[in-house]
Amino acid sequence: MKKSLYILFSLLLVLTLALAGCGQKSDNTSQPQTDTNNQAQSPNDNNQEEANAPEDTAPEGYVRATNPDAVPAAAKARTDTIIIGMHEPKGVFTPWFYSTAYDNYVLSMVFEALGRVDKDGTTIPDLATWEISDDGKTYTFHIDPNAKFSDGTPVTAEDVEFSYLVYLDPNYDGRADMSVAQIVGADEYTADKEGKITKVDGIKIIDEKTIAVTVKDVNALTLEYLTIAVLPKHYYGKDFKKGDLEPIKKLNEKPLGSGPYVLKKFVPAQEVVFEANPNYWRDTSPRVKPKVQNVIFKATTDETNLQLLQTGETDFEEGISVNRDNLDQIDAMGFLDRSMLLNNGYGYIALNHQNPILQDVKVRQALMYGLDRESAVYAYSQGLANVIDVPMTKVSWGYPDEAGLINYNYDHDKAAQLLDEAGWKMGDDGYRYKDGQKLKLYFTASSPNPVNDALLPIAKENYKALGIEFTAEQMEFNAMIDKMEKGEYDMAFLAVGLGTDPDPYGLFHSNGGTNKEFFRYSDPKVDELIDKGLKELDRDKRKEIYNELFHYLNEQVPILYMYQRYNMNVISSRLEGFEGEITPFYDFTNALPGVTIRQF
Amino acid sequence: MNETLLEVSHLKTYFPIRAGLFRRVVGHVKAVDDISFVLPKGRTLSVVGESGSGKTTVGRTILRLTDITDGEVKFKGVNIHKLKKHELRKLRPKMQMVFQDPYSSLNPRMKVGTAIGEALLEHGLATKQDVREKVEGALVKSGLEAVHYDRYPHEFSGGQRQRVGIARALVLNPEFMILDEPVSALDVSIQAQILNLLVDLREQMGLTYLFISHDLSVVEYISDDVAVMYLGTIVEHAGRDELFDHPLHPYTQALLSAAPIPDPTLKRERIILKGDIPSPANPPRGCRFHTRCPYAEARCREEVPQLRDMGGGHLVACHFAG
Amino acid sequence: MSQKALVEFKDLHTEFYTEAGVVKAVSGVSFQIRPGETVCVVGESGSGKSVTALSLMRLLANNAKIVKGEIIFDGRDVLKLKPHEMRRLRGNEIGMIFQEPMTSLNPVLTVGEQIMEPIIEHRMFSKREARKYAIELIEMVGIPRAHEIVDAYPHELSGGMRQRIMIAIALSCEPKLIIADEPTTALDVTIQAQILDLLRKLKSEKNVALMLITHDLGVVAEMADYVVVMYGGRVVEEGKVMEVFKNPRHPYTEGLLKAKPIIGERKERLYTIPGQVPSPLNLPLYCHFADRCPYVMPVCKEQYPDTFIDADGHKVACWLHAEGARA
Amino acid sequence: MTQYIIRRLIESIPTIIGASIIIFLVFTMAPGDFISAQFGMDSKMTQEKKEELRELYGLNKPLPERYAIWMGEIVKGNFGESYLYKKPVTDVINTFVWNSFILSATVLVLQWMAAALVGIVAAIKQYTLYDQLVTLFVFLAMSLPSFFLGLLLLKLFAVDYRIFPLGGMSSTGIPHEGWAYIKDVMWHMALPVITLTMLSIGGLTRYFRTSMLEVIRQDYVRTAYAKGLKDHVVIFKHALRNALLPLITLFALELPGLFSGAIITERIFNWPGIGKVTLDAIFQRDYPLVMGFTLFISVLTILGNILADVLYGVADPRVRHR
Amino acid sequence: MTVQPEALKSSGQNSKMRSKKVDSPWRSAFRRLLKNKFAITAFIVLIFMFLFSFVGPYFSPYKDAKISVRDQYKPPSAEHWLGTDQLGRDVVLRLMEAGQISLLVGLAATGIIVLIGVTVGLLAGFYGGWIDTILMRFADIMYAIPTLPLLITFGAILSDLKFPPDQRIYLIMFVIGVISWMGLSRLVRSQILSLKEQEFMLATEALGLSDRRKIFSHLLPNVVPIIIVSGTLGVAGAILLESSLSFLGLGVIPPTPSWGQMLSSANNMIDFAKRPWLWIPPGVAILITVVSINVIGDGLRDALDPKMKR
Repeated sequence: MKKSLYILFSLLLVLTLALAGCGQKSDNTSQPQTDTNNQAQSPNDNNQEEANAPEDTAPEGYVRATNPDAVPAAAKARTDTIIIGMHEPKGVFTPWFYSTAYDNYVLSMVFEALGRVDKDGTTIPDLATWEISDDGKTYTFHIDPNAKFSDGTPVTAEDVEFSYLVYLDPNYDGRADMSVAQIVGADEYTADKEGKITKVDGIKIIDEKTIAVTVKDVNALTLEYLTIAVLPKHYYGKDFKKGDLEPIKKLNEKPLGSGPYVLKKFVPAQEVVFEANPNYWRDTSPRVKPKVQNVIFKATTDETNLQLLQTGETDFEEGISVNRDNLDQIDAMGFLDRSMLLNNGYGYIALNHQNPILQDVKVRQALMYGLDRESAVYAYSQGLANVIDVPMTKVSWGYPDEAGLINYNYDHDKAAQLLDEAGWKMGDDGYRYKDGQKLKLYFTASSPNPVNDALLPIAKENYKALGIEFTAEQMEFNAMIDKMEKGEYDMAFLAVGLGTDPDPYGLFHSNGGTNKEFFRYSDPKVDELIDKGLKELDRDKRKEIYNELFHYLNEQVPILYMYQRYNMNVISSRLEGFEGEITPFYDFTNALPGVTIRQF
Repeated sequence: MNETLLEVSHLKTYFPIRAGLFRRVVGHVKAVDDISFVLPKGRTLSVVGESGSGKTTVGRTILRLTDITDGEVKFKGVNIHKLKKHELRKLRPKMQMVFQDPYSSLNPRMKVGTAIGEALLEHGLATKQDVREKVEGALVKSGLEAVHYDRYPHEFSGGQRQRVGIARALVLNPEFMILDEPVSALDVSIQAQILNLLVDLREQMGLTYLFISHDLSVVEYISDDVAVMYLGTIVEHAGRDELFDHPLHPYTQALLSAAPIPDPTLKRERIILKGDIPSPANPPRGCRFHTRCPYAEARCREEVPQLRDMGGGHLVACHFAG
Repeated sequence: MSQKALVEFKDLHTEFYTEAGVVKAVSGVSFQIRPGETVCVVGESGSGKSVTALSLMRLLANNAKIVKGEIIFDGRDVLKLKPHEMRRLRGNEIGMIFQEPMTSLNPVLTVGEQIMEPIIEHRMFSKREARKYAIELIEMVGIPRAHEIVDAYPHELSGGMRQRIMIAIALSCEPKLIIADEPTTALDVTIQAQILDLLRKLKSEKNVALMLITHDLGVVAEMADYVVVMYGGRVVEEGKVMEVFKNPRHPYTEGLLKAKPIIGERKERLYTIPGQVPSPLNLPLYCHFADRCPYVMPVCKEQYPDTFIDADGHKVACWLHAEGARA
Repeated sequence: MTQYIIRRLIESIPTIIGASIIIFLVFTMAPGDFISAQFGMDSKMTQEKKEELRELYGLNKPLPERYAIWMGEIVKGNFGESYLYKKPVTDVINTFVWNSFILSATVLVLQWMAAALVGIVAAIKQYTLYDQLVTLFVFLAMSLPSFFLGLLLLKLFAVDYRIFPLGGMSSTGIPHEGWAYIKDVMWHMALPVITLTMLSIGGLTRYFRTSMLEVIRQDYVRTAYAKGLKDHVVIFKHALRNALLPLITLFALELPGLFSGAIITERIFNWPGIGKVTLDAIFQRDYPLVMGFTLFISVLTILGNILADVLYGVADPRVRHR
Repeated sequence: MTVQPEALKSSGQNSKMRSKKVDSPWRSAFRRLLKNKFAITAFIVLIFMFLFSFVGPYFSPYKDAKISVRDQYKPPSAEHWLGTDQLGRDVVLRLMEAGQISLLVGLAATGIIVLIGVTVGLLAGFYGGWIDTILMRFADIMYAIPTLPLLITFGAILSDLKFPPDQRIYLIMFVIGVISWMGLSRLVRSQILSLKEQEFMLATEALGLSDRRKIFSHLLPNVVPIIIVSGTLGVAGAILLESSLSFLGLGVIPPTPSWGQMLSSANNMIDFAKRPWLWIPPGVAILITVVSINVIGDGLRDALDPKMKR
């Protein structure tokens, strides 16, 4: 018996040591390249200090590898194949029905649209050129005469019409909402479930290569709405009957488009294999015939995506989290380029404006000042995200002039003073009261979420110090959304991804989707400015309107602005041609055809 | 004759056999199939038989520990199986039972004192204050000691446990006790002690016993009357001396002859029965014993023999008896 | 006794190591079994009779140990045999029948398989020969329809038939000795009579020695040539069956015979041996029966009695039989 | 036997209906729905569009009606279309379930082999040092959370030593055919299999040990020794066969586990199994998929129960189902 | 092939009976347990874990949940024996506080499992008939539905009930309990069924005892051993389950820590490689706690079920 006792303890001890040992050893093994690369050593050695020193400037943009020759052998051996790691696509590879960003990457490989978004976020011609009538209501598209699908058939106006009709189908259950484009006759078409109406009045085929679309009202976003992807009717719509989309869904995993690649094989949750489209119809920059024959999208996870690059199993990882640890690792490996760009979106704390407490702008400002957002953001990103004071991304042309913006740096006293002004006086129990009512706020947080993990402890501490009874509850995302829909919350952390256009209708207009459903914030001035911005087609004039809007929102804080973070693509240095070709609006798939593999 | 304490008439206890798609009852194990007897106060009736004869089921059905299928059991004129649950519970102390297995008949996690006393409290026959006294009295009466009150069953030997079982029944001051093979699990030297104790208690307390056993030598010692059971029916029922001296049923004769007698000088010509006891689920037609009976004839295969009085209350169910 | 003993127990001591302490289950047992003889070992629970038999088979539990003594079987000291030699003995030269026919047969194997096993193992029969022989054996032990029964599972048979199968297994390799450990205790009287009858018949046919362990004096009287009475892990009396029954010399044997009700005697009151069967834990150093003995003398509580032999070879371990102990 | 199976199947219908109701309630009553989960934070999507989608998916109908529609279709064999994958639920399940199956099946085999071995030896050498070491190892193996054990193994064997791949099911970009493909998959399976086996081995080993210890004490094992059989014959033919009987239930109950996927392990090792898919479906409120799959597993569990009893009847001649 | 001298079953003997001490089955089980050095060691380890978690924080120089982001990820030092975490909190203190939660979750969840499982098993086994059918069918149904979906949705449903967020931890315990009682109820039921076959239960009927007495004085004490054993093992299971829930983001809410939550927040390769102080301590804490509990459970099984012993 005694012996076994001894063994129990020694085993535990050995185990503990073994675990500890592994931890230490891996410091070396995980950076096997360090000794071949002098430069890479420094970040590794100093990372402790660096990590703790707040960064003034983030190492933005495209950073080249320091030791391009260190590409792992496994990658070197793949001479005509690029492997791109990302989260798994679901296999819904038709533009009508896809729902994840990863499915969308697949779509951008295979399909082309009437127009596309340029590097700066503007919509430019792709399959077609267009002209807008003087009243701003009729858009006439001229399809490129050479355009053809990967099976060799030409792209026609009929294909375009068909592509619209699926969106407008009464049984269409995809995510896109074509009704916002306000095409003439579209609502009637959609409302008719019996299939009597087979044409949309506002969509007119003029000739084989020309199609005109008429909308009811002038809107700055109409072009964006109308420049949809074009799908071959002879493939998807062979027996198309209005109301029956099942045959189309059956082709979800077998897309056919006019894009530079064709999908060769899809293994769910594992990989999507592409081949260069042999019939690709053009070869002028930036749309060129693919230079590398094979591209594979491989499903990877956040836990191991960097390691996969390291072993050479992937050449490119979409969406590596931006934090100091990852940057250090990437730099240490030496053979990786990274493209780190500001995210086109931001994180914020939603406020429920149905709660009278939060209707007071002073309280809202106090909540801004009284929260150490810098620390929370720092803890979450290791200093690699920017605290923001306006609800707009810096990458957009709509970003306001920074002069005159209020800077809500953490200031406990100011927050306290604002609360005092708002009538919330400190009670004896350490909490503030107004008219006998306690200052209580309830935070719903989705989980798992690394921001909440960092934010909640800090908010709890900060707000307690301000005399706010702050309670937080973490729950599944859906439960949080549900509570927010029901208005059973005061604060909630959320993040938003923005489109190419700076219009913030959904978030701040009193009729905006998110606002109406969750914040219930209503300010006539905001509504007016947003409406005005949408009616204006001239960008410079719109910029002015938005400048005013965002300055106003900066002061009003209808939601608590948190941070704007970075996105990062990490690229093996054996791939050339990505530099300068990726922007927040312009993802890697745009550049892919032009990319070449550096051979060893 | 004394007053009748227990009257069993046409008692049947069947256990259904279910089979088929809907678990329909496709047959019955006829554990007890139409038996009747009368037990006068103060006498001891033994029910003797081999395994599968239904003797244990008889005991349990009389106490309504098993549901009756047909017939009636009257205890002091009251039909036990017609009583409501609470009425039955009130009657229970009057009819007690001692079980066969001294190991499983006591709750291993209960002090024997508690086990003996709990029914007293439950029936309001003792108060919390005097329960201990009464239990200790019962312990002493059963040949144990008062200090055993706080012991657990595992500290006792088999014989002592059986004494605890007797004390548990005794303490309620019953009039009638069913003793289900009370000594068959005990060593010979202990068996005698328990049998003597039972005889003594019967005399002291004027008890009436229904004694269930397979051991004829024990039965002969303790009984006034004996009923021999075979496959759910009584084949012979008589006073003890009459039965042992003049067994009329071939089965009784075989039983008596098969019992080993500890006398090596005695060289008997034994009747050795052929084959096994048939299953009570599917008893033979006609006389149930005909499959093993050395004297069986065609008639036995067809006709069920009824219990007949051969004189002096000696009942036997055999076509050829007498 | 001219014949040489087939089995000889010499001062056997077997102990069990339990939580409660060391149990001296058997301490100093010596007796003999001659070829073809039936020896009944009789005693109550805890007397060590089964442990004696299992010591011979070396089938004791892991916590048991034979601490002293010899068991000579057919000229070999069983306790010194190597495991594989011991295996040759079991089933082959010594057959064994247990008390519970319900549990002693493997429920998932047909009885045929179970009979065939030792035949194949020890007598090198082919499967087919073994099966043929198994059917013969089943017939031999008096089970009809042997061809069907050979493929039956134990649960399909009655208790008596199972015990017959156990006998068939024990006899299958024509052993020199059969140990039957309470073979009829679990059976009904009428079946018991059948089995005893069968055992007697087979024994005389095959001329095999039988070590019959029982607590039932009736069975002893019917079967035994020679009786060994055990109490508290020791032999207290042994002798020829007639001697022991006619003239029991140990107070315990005497008490046992008197305490058992006998059919036809109709005693008014049974004789009782007071007290309990002793626990094999903490047995006293003096006579184990002294605490219950009606004739107890001071010496009985001082020293364990020697064994005294009378002229007929009737042995007893009791101070009453020491020279001049009783007037 | 056939009748027995049919009866059991019929009897299981109420259970399945009950399960379907609970499954339906559990998932539909969970806060949120597919539309909120998918588009709740899509600031571009209008409330009208969301309501339209709810209408199309039938999510705004009253619960009883939704249940009736769902069950009605299932009875017709139509499990509906997954919202996430936009294809029939059965297709989605079929796509992923086999990946999970090969993982779980391998684990099952390994786990049973190891547990049998460990259990047998522990039973033979009860309370020896070996037994205790095995016990300790088993406890250690089962005492870490699955995600932690998985990550630890991943770090040690895939990141540090690079013996095994970093997850996934096959190597990307190197098309393997035939045997090479199988080898590639096996190589990828190693770590998840080790993780799952370590986690599950504990319970089974203990069961095996207990069962063997129980059996090894039985009279028939002693009989087998008394017949002079070799030790391994006694252990494997006589003891093990009987020890396995109570484990049959365990085995049959593990069958649904073959198809249900190991959610956490699959996630960590990026294994394209059904577990990951279900987790996603739960979080995304893909009702047809998650309810259909859960019902599928429930039915499998119930079938597993029936299978357990049937297998028991096959393996144990004492149990005969009629 | 155990052969016992028969009389061992009844160790009672006159001389022994006169000794004064009451040898209840509990006491003898306890004696057997004391002899199991393995289990005793585990017990001491477990006590240590309790003390560490519940008393330890009083000796810590750091205040509860003190955040200092700029001190994040400090390696172990004299100041912080096990370093600091992402928010600069002392890992030792976190470990203690997490221990409170994890141990509490284990105990409370087990309490609920035992409560439901025993009640259902007892009622079903004792009354039989349609009560049994309904209860056991319900258990079958619950058993048939996979655990994790149930947990996730139960958690979500219950979080809708305006539960005070600080007490959500109890919700987790409750949910773990509510979905894991079926095994125990089956166990209890089968035990009750076999107890009902024992003659002493027949005796309770013959003595005319009430159902209440039959259940509480006779049946319950006899199922307590299995309840204790499976309860003990349940504690270990619940601790592990909670940590898995934390991994899926369904466990306790930060800043409340649990060992599982600490582990899962260090679930990336970088923390694994560079900051072992974040995951080794909670990992080892879970490991030795769960192993200890399992060893104790195993020891209890042996002690309470003498059949398993020699």
